[in-house]
Amino acid sequence: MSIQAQLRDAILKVLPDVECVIGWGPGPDPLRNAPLFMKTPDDVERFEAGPLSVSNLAVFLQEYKGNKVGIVVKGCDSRSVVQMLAEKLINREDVVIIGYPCEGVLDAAKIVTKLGLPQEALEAGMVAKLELEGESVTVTARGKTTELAIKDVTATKCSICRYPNAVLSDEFVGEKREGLEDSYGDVDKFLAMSEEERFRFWEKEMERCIRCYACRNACPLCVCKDHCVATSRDPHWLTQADSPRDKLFFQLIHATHLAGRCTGCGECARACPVNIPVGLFKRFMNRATEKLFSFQGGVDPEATPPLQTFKLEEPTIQERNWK
Amino acid sequence: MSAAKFIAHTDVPAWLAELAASMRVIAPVTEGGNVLYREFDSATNGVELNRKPTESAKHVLFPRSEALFTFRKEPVPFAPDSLDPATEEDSPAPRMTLTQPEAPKPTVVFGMLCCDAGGVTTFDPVYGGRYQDPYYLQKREATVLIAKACNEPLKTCFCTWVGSDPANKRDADILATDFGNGLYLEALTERAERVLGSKLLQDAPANAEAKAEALHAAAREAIGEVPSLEGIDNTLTTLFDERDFWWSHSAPCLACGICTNLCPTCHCFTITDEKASGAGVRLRSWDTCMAALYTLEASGHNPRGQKAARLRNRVGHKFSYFLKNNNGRISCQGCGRCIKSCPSSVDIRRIVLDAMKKGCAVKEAANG
Amino acid sequence: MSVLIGKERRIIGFLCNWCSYGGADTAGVGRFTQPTDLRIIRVPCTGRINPLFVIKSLLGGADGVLVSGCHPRDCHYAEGNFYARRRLEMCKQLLPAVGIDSRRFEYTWVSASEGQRWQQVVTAFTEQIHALPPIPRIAESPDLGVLEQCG
Amino acid sequence: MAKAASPKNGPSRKATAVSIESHAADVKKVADSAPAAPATSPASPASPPSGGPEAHGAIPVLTPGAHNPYLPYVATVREVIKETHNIMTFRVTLDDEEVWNSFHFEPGQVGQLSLFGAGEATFVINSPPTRMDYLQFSVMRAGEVTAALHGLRAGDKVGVRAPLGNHFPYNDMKGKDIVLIGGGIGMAPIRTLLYYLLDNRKDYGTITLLYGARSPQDMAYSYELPDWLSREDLDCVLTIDREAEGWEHRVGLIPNVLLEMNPSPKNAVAVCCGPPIMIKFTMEALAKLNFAPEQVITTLERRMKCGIGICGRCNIGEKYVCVDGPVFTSAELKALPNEL
Repeated sequence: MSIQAQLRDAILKVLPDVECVIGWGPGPDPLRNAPLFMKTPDDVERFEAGPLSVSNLAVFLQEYKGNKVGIVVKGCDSRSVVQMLAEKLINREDVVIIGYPCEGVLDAAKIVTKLGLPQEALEAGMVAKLELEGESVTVTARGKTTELAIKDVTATKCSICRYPNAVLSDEFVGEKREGLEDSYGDVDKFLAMSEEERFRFWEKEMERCIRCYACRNACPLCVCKDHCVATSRDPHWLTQADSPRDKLFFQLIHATHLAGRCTGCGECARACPVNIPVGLFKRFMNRATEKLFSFQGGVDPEATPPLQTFKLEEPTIQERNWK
Repeated sequence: MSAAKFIAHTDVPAWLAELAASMRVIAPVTEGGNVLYREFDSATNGVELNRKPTESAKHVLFPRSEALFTFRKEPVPFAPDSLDPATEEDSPAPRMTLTQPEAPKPTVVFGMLCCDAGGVTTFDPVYGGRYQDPYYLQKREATVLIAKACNEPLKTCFCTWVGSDPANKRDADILATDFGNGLYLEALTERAERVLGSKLLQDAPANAEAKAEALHAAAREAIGEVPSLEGIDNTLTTLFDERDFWWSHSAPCLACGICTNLCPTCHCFTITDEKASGAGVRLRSWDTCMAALYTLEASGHNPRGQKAARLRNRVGHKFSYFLKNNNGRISCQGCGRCIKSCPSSVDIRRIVLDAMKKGCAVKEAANG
Repeated sequence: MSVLIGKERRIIGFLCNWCSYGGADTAGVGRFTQPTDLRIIRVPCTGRINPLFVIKSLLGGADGVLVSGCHPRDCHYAEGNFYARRRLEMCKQLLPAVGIDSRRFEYTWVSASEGQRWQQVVTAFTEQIHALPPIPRIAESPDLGVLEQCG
Repeated sequence: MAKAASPKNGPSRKATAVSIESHAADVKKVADSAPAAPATSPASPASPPSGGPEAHGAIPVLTPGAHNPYLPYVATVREVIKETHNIMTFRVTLDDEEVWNSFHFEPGQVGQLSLFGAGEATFVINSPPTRMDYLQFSVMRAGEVTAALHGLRAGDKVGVRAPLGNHFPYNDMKGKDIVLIGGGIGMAPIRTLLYYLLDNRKDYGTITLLYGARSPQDMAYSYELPDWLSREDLDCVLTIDREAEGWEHRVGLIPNVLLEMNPSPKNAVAVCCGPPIMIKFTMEALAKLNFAPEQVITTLERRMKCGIGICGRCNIGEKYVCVDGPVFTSAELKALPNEL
């Protein structure tokens, strides 16, 4: 039985006990799934899980606080759920977690590049058909059909995924997969640029930020949302001017607020409509969190986030010596 | 109105460079994997006409932020006599000087999508209606819009549903049609003449009109079947209190502002002050009805505190309220950006079609 | 006004009320010579310092930011500086991601009696900032030009 | 100050040549055919105000083409009155004498009061147009702007964008018995109307005022109460929510006191302003007293920014509270989507 069929069975089993089960269903174009909120067995018929199930559904859990819901999670999504549990943002008894081994999700932009058609002539929306079979994906665009290996077009986060299986689940279907290594190569690569280059890189990138705050709203661990300092006047951290400075500052606010909490699901960057690599700030923070506090967000629901605690002596923190 | 013109693709950069000598030239350019409407740079000549810009061109007429005016408190001139408390009352009060921004530069937007030009004409009655908004109207008057007929609609495009067209002649000043070797330029308004004087422009070939029409028809065809949205305004009013309808459609919504920010017709803004010591600026900047803060009152009351209420208002504005205030014109231009860029795949077409279906059911139930 | 106009750098110091502000005072009373680049902001505790104070200062044009509080285990509020140590270190780790030299931000501990140490810290930090070029300025909207004129 | 709207920067007449396909064009034609109002009197409406239902909300009070509607008049605070622990009243005059001398508004119209640097917020002008010594705004401390406004002192400069919105239909109310009901800060718009009616006393029947607040200390305009209570031509009833020492008037929530007062709906109009919850229950009480929805008038409050129907946030369905309101009859509200 396919993973998808097994998941459907698991969902049907959970359905009577919950307000709804959050999973994925067909999206508006063949390249992606859309979140699906299942209340009836008919809804479950539309459920899909696989390389198109990109979005992290944990972002919706807080809206249901106090009502029991089911959620289908990939490994990375499960870490968001775990971190939310660790921070008591949701109650364990309110959520039924259905996990499966994730083989990676597709990155639409990579597919577009791989298709061999001239880049400028292609929009994601032009893909007419997409079929998944085994390790390959067959894409039809502009009357041309191309077969690609899934591993070549998965999201970058999938190629460094340590936790492809749900780290916490009430129901788990399928065979667990091996995790991969993450050596923060992207961070090192970025640091290879000079300081000035890095600074000007962000200045240029932020110029096109439209301040839609999708990076914030797609983040399962951004808890203020409706009361965010980004638009509040009291406190007044930011002006509403179309300034790279204000826009960069917001990204740094987001990154600092996620310090020691971020689980690296990458939704902030995926949500960005103008492709600003905002996930990079959090990658810096996550590496520092691992280095300083040997902590990874969203792995242990009992763990205290490192910035909510301290040690009397901090052997890993190298303080400046003024002598 | 001047006769139709033709310009070879190879001459376009030179033409834009010519225009740039006396005007601000905005054109779609590639930046960081996106196509964005930006100031044309004759050094790079990078105009991108084959892809659809990620964002609309509304920022040309309605910048993401703009200064409404600056204010400055003029210091009271020092008068030794006034140090006496008895005479302090009589000393001149500090003055507050307000300064408005400079008049906008003449501008041309080259190669904008017809749906983006349509966005501009939905702004017009809002910004030039009961009250005249000088900031918008001055830019509008100073700007020539050159739209390019769409030759390859995306899967998310639905302009024909909402009374527009991939090659509509209602909205822009000039309509350009891509003949493969160059652009066929039809002047649609008098404003067009401001940019059609160049020697690089040739007279249009003899069969051009028919050829353009065939291309337009093919694009129209590519969008496919056009469902009827007859009576959508009243249908949405009928569905206003259908909680489940709005709840289920808004469930995947992240309440971010991608849809409103990319939309060519969303025109809402906020006004905030920034100040340093004795001077400052009153800014107007884009705002989004998808944010809870947008309607939050100082008392803490929020008429649209739930994201379902906010989505209902956005869809309601585009497909109902705007129609009632503007002779039945749907404000949505069917550009599909809100669908294409939505991280949660919320599809406004599905909401509207469901509303049509559900509205019929509700009416039938009421009649039967 | 300093005699070093033109040469002076803008350095912001966030000092806790109970130790380092006193330490700076002690240094002043003791007439220890100090560079004048530092502008001091007094805060109740280093635990009150939001890392965004540091980032906003640097993005706003400060060439350096110095945070100083009570020595660990000496916090007036028992544990404020323990939390601060972790937060501020994380903040320091983030700066390279933005392309800001992490030497532009330091945090340390100076007690109210350590006038001498305060002098050392300020002098060393000011020298460190002077060894770096002025902080790069990020583009701002022209709409805010009027604020810039006011300084 | 209004002269700052120089021909160069102000909206040129040309701007109106923009092709617009909307009913708004009709409004514009009226404005175009009217003699261009001088830039210094932007407050003169394009057509004389009638106060009748047809003009209800349809008057472009800032003449299109004559003035930048975002540019406030610079005004000076003349007097500051501390009304209650969280309400302050500001009396201001516009600095430009020419503008001030020709300034006109209607009872119930609002203004955007701004402190430069803190921002703008909407308040009703609660002095009556019949007494133009100053414009009076009463501000309850609630958010960032109101907190800043509470720091104002006499002599300080503020910005005023006014008049905005529609007004009480005082012409339609002529010859009728009037029941005014104000709760808390909602007394501000009632005060404007009260003074307007008193200043045109012969045009109206009996006038009853019911003014309620949480406690005697929460009652704004306390210094005016003795006059209101002693007037022959006004029946003034005061109430507080709970018993308080030394209180000689009614005790009880406004809707209950109103039911006890039992005003006759015959040839009467009720005007009710206050917090949303008070309006809700007072409307119900008025319905019980057989007031028809057309006889009940209220004012709505919404978060507003532009005040001129453009920025979008104050809509209820296709109506904008800032230009189609803030004054609505109960009947009009019933026709709007349920999004209060």
